[in-house]
Amino acid sequence: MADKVTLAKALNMALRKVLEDDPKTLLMGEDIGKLGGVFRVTDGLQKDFGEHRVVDTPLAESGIIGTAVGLAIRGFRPIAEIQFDGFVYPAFDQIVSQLAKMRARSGGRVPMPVVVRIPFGGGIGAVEHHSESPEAYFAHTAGLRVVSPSNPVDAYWMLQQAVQSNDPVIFFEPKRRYWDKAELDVTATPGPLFESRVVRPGQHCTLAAYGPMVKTCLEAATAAAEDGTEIEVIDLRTISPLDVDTLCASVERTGRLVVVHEASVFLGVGAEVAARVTERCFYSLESPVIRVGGYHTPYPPSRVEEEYLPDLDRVLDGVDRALAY
Amino acid sequence: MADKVTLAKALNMALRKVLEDDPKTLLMGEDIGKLGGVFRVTDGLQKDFGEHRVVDTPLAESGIIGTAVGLAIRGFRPIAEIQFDGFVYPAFDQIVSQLAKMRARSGGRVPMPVVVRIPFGGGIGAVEHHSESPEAYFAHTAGLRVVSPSNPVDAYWMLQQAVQSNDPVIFFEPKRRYWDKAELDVTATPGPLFESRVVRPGQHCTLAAYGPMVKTCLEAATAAAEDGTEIEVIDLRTISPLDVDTLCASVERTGRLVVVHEASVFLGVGAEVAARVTERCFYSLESPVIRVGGYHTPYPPSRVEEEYLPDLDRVLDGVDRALAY
Amino acid sequence: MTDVVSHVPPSAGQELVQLLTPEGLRVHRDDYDVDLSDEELRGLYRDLALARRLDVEAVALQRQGELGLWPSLLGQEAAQVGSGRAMAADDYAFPTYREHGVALTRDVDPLKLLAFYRGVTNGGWDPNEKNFAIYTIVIGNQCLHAVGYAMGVNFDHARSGEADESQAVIAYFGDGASSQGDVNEAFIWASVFNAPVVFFCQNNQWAISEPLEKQTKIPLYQRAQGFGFPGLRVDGNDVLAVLAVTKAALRRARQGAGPMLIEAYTYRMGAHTTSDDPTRYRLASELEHWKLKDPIERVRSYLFRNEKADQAFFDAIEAEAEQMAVRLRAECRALPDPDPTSIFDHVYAEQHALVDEERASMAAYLDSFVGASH
Amino acid sequence: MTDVVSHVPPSAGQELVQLLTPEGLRVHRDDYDVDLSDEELRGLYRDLALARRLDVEAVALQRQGELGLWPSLLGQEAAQVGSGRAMAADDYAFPTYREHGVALTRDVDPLKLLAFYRGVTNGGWDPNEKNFAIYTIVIGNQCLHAVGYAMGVNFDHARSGEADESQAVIAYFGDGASSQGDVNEAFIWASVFNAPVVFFCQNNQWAISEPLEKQTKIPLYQRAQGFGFPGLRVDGNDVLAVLAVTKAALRRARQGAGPMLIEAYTYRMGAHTTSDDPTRYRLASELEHWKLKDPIERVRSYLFRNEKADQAFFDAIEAEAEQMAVRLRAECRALPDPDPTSIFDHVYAEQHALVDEERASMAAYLDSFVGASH
Ligand SMILES: Cc1ncc(C[n+]2csc(CCOP(=O)(O)OP(=O)(O)O)c2C)c(N)n1
Ligand SMILES: Cc1ncc(C[n+]2csc(CCOP(=O)(O)OP(=O)(O)O)c2C)c(N)n1
Ligand SMILES: [Mg+2]
Ligand SMILES: [Mg+2]
Repeated sequence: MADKVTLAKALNMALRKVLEDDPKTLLMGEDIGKLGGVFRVTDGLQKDFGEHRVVDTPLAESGIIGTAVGLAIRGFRPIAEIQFDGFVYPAFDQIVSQLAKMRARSGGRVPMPVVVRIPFGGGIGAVEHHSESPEAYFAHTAGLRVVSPSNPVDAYWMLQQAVQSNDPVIFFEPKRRYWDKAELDVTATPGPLFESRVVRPGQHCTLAAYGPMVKTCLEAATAAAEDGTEIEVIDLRTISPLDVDTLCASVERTGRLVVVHEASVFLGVGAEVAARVTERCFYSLESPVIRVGGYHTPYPPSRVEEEYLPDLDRVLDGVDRALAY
Repeated sequence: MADKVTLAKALNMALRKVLEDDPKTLLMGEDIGKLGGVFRVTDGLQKDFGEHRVVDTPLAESGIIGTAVGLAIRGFRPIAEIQFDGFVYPAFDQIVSQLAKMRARSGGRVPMPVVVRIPFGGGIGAVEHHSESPEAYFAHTAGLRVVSPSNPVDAYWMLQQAVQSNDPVIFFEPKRRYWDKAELDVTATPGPLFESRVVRPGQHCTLAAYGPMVKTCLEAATAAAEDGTEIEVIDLRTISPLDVDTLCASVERTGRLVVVHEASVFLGVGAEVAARVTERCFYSLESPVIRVGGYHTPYPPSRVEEEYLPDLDRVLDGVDRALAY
Repeated sequence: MTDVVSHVPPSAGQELVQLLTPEGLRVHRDDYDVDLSDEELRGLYRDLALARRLDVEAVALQRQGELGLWPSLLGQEAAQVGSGRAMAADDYAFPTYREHGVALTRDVDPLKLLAFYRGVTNGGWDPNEKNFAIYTIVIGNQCLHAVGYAMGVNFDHARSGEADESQAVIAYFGDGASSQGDVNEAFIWASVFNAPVVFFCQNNQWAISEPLEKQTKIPLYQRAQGFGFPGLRVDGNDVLAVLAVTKAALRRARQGAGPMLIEAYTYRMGAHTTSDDPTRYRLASELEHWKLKDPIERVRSYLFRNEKADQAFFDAIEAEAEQMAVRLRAECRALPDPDPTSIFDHVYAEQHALVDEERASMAAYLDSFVGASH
Repeated sequence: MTDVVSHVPPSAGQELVQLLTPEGLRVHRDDYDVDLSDEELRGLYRDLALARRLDVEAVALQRQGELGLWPSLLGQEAAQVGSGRAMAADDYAFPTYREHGVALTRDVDPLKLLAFYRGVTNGGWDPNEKNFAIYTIVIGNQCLHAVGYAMGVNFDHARSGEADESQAVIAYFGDGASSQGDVNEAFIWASVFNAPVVFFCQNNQWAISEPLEKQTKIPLYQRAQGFGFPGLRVDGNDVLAVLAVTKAALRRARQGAGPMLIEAYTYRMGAHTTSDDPTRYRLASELEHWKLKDPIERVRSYLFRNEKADQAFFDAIEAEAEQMAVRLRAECRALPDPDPTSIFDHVYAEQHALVDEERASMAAYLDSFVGASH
């Protein structure tokens, strides 16, 4: 019988598993030891694996990624935690110039099996810099892979798969879904990491999202179904590379695509989805790809974040706009 | 009579002008003093304006932008130079978290009239990290404005306008065009900074580019004209905000759009152009927006950069693909 | 630039500068001291008490759901009030997110601090009115801003030819922050540009769950040695000592002698923020130890024992603090949520096509609901 | 972790460690010294001469258009050879972009260095074969890699329970780099994790056009004091002194005593790179002054005067260097440009849909020309 676990707990179980299975893995980050991370994702791991496998680091994100690169050169498989989305930027140089490029620069001789875990997105009433959605920066960067699970089961498997990948993976954890629960069967066999998944079939319009917005989209689809609109929901799961095949297969059936994320629409991941799907499925599209997302503003103060974030109504508004064509 | 000046010289003249006109302006960066910058854009300025107006800084990009923010809080209008595109990343945090957000965070009380000059792009046979096109990172960041001149005349006016703007402007200088010459009439009246410009009219297809690729596109249009294809070329000039009106007006005439840049296509500026124009001009487009750009790889070693960079042939190939619909 | 170099700390030293013991005994020193009237001393006590009362109220408001978060300053009142009161009116402070006590000394209405942590604004006050920058959450960023501002002071002098005493700047940061690249770059820039800036590190022994030894193997004030300017450790729970050393450091900076690092040795007596649970990572006994060094209690003892204040004074302060709390509670609860379209208002100083378009689209979307409910 | 703490530098000091004067006179010291056979001494001379000859050849190749760029090591041969030869076989070096002399000591074929600057590869050699990382252009990045690697050495020990002498790591960087956040973070991490890493700073007095005083007001080796580990200045033009202090620092690191900073005081006798024009920013007299301290000439004098080498030896080395140059010239010219589609080969370790698609599209596009020219 599968137990119900939260997304945070599923990640914790995945980390425990990789620490057990591969002595070359190690966790590093701020407050991940005794505290177990501010979201408790690493709860209990330092106690069980020691300070050399679960490493509380100085307060310096460039240091975290820079030393992870050095550890990877030595053959380790570091799993770095960035405490919040808004604090990854001090590490941007090491990520873009080194982590992403090292393998190519070295002619394939030095792989970078590093996972960078980043709790991301808003909706938890946090203070500024704690609700950002910086995934587009990383998706635009060649050499990185970018994924985001939307639910506890994916969280469990995708994190392990990310650790097993020999490429650097930026792993975006939907922080406002950390407490969502689902049954987790740890004996199951997961599908491939870099594939999107149709999580609800439908014929009138495709709705694509990742991470925290998948749940919102599923709720929107449920609501729309009451009005007779059958929405197909795709959980992208992988942001870079994009699984364009799954998207196009759906769009060829539905003729319409709405893509949703919390990040600003302008040059957000939805821009690439729209451009690429439109190029591939030009004659299948009965409406332009509609993008629903954050606005071109810094993430707003939390008392107004609900208006900033796409919610069920805004998603359905997007669907309506697509269907209006 | 207007003199012929290089793009680098036009920038130098613009900097001299703003230093003369406004005592609150100052230049800061690595090697911008006696050396005049590695591209000589600041040549002679320290000699004439002194070490307090043209400031050679320690070798630390986060320091450059962080102190520029502090200077702006005090009422200065700093013009920071980042020596090469690939060295802006250490400053990414200060740019994204502070420079871009300070005005909004302070409720409009603290404007950030800072210009960040960045020579960008490839084609000069440089060693790694010296040929990057990071503009999409900044264009995705709310609070910043992003522009790029393509020729000496625009360089002269746009830089002055950027300095006059009360918003932070990331000013991308097309380094491989630094030595291009044009007649510059310093008594002319420039158009608005945040408008794109049709630089060659045509009716069969629109070709949009900015910075270094404008020249390539103009050459492509000339070549295409010989075969009877009339290409309309738009110099975007402004990347954020995009001048969607100018783009759409053209696309409504031509029905086709090809967008060109050196940066990776995946989530490059072309993605936003494609998504937005398609949404706005869905019924006018006879083909999907075609994107021609860099590949999803780190910028390659210089001996193979010509194959990486869009050139006349690849641009025309893109036009052909658009016309094939 | 002036060549007057005043009072360089003699020690840069091994010891903790202290002027008031935990027991409230006054110690006199040759190098750093203060000479305050009784009224000034009582003023400091009032500052400390108000800071603590504000903090207690804010924690309560957070518990009641009125604030999203609150980082308590409990235990750090002396470090903040002492340094804040050391500033001249036109000195400029660059705080972290915990400098509520400094904010009070800069005459920032504490309601503005509550507004920030309530989530109705990301700023709240006018930095250039109070010479107190908005709070900085991203660890270390503000240290470079402080240096830039201080460089600007020098540049303005260079332009005007003035060389008189003028403005100085304080950069606040924590023990954890000392590990950030930005903070160390700030040290370099300050030194190279001889910027009139005082780096004021509140070493409260913890960076969330990480104790000091995760950031440094040697006392933090010694970091300054590596950058060529003096560093000094002060008893951060002693408001007089903090006031004395910060005044000296600011004066020194104003006179053109460049930056200095002050490590205020103190203790975070509460949780990191209201979201934190310190029982997971530190022993209660540590707190008990530090309670004996309480920054307010020692001032009270000193004032009382030396008959510089009587019970009526303390009662009056308590009443005033209570009044402030009552006002803040009411006003905080009444703070309206921002208008949704206000998020577009200050992104840019000048017209911006995309922002205009998005503002209009949000407005139309919100209007559609208003219509629907008719 | 072992608790053996060997040989901490006594001075961390004011003076420059020197074992061979510019005139070629041998100085003996109690704290740092070397005891080398004549053959070993001649070996060092050979290293120095080959490094310089390589450099001369590379500059010439750049002038002839065979290389895109070349950062000359002229003047820094002793700093590089001395530190490179101090390493044990399984020590690991993290270079900047100028460490050609170190590369030679790590047995990296200099052709690979030329290949990098010719622009046919962004790497060139196998870092883990030579224990010599690929060149790092982004100033300072490699210092954190070095520390991470060195932390890994400790972690491996912790796992295996071993505490014997083992690997140490060298991080190379320049005087300009000392201002980067990454370098200072590296100091912090190395200290906190007691990482077996030696920070080797070649202070060649210039960062492109900026003289040392734009980066620091105090001698760079003193930076270490702020981070709690020893720092020391060595005559960077004295290969024996560099060898001695680097060996000691590496030994110390291997024995578990943690990091150390070595400032090799030297001079960039050439331009920053072949793109640079130093006449714009520095006086020729400065170069003349440093010519008197040439790192190779003093070894030659010493060997010759003390009859440790005769003219035949020097002639043989010159011939060998010339041979190397001839080979390099020919092989460099013959280096083929990479196949265009090779740019896709190593971006990812595993299959990647977009890269596959783009590779195919480039191949088809290139093929269309092949077709066209038929
Ligand atoms: C760049 C960055 N990384 C991480 C965080 C998360 N964070 C907030 S406070 C804090 C600890 C700060 O410790 P310290 O500097 O000692 O200040 P204190 O909170 O003790 O006042 C951390 C890690 C942050 N705000 N910014
Ligand atoms: C992050 C970054 N900023 C700027 C540059 C451009 N740049 C290349 S070398 C150099 C000077 C480096 O000086 P130093 O560290 O003293 O090393 P040296 O070149 O003297 O060996 C600069 C500014 C760079 N490569 N990386
Ligand atoms: Mg602290
Ligand atoms: Mg140098």
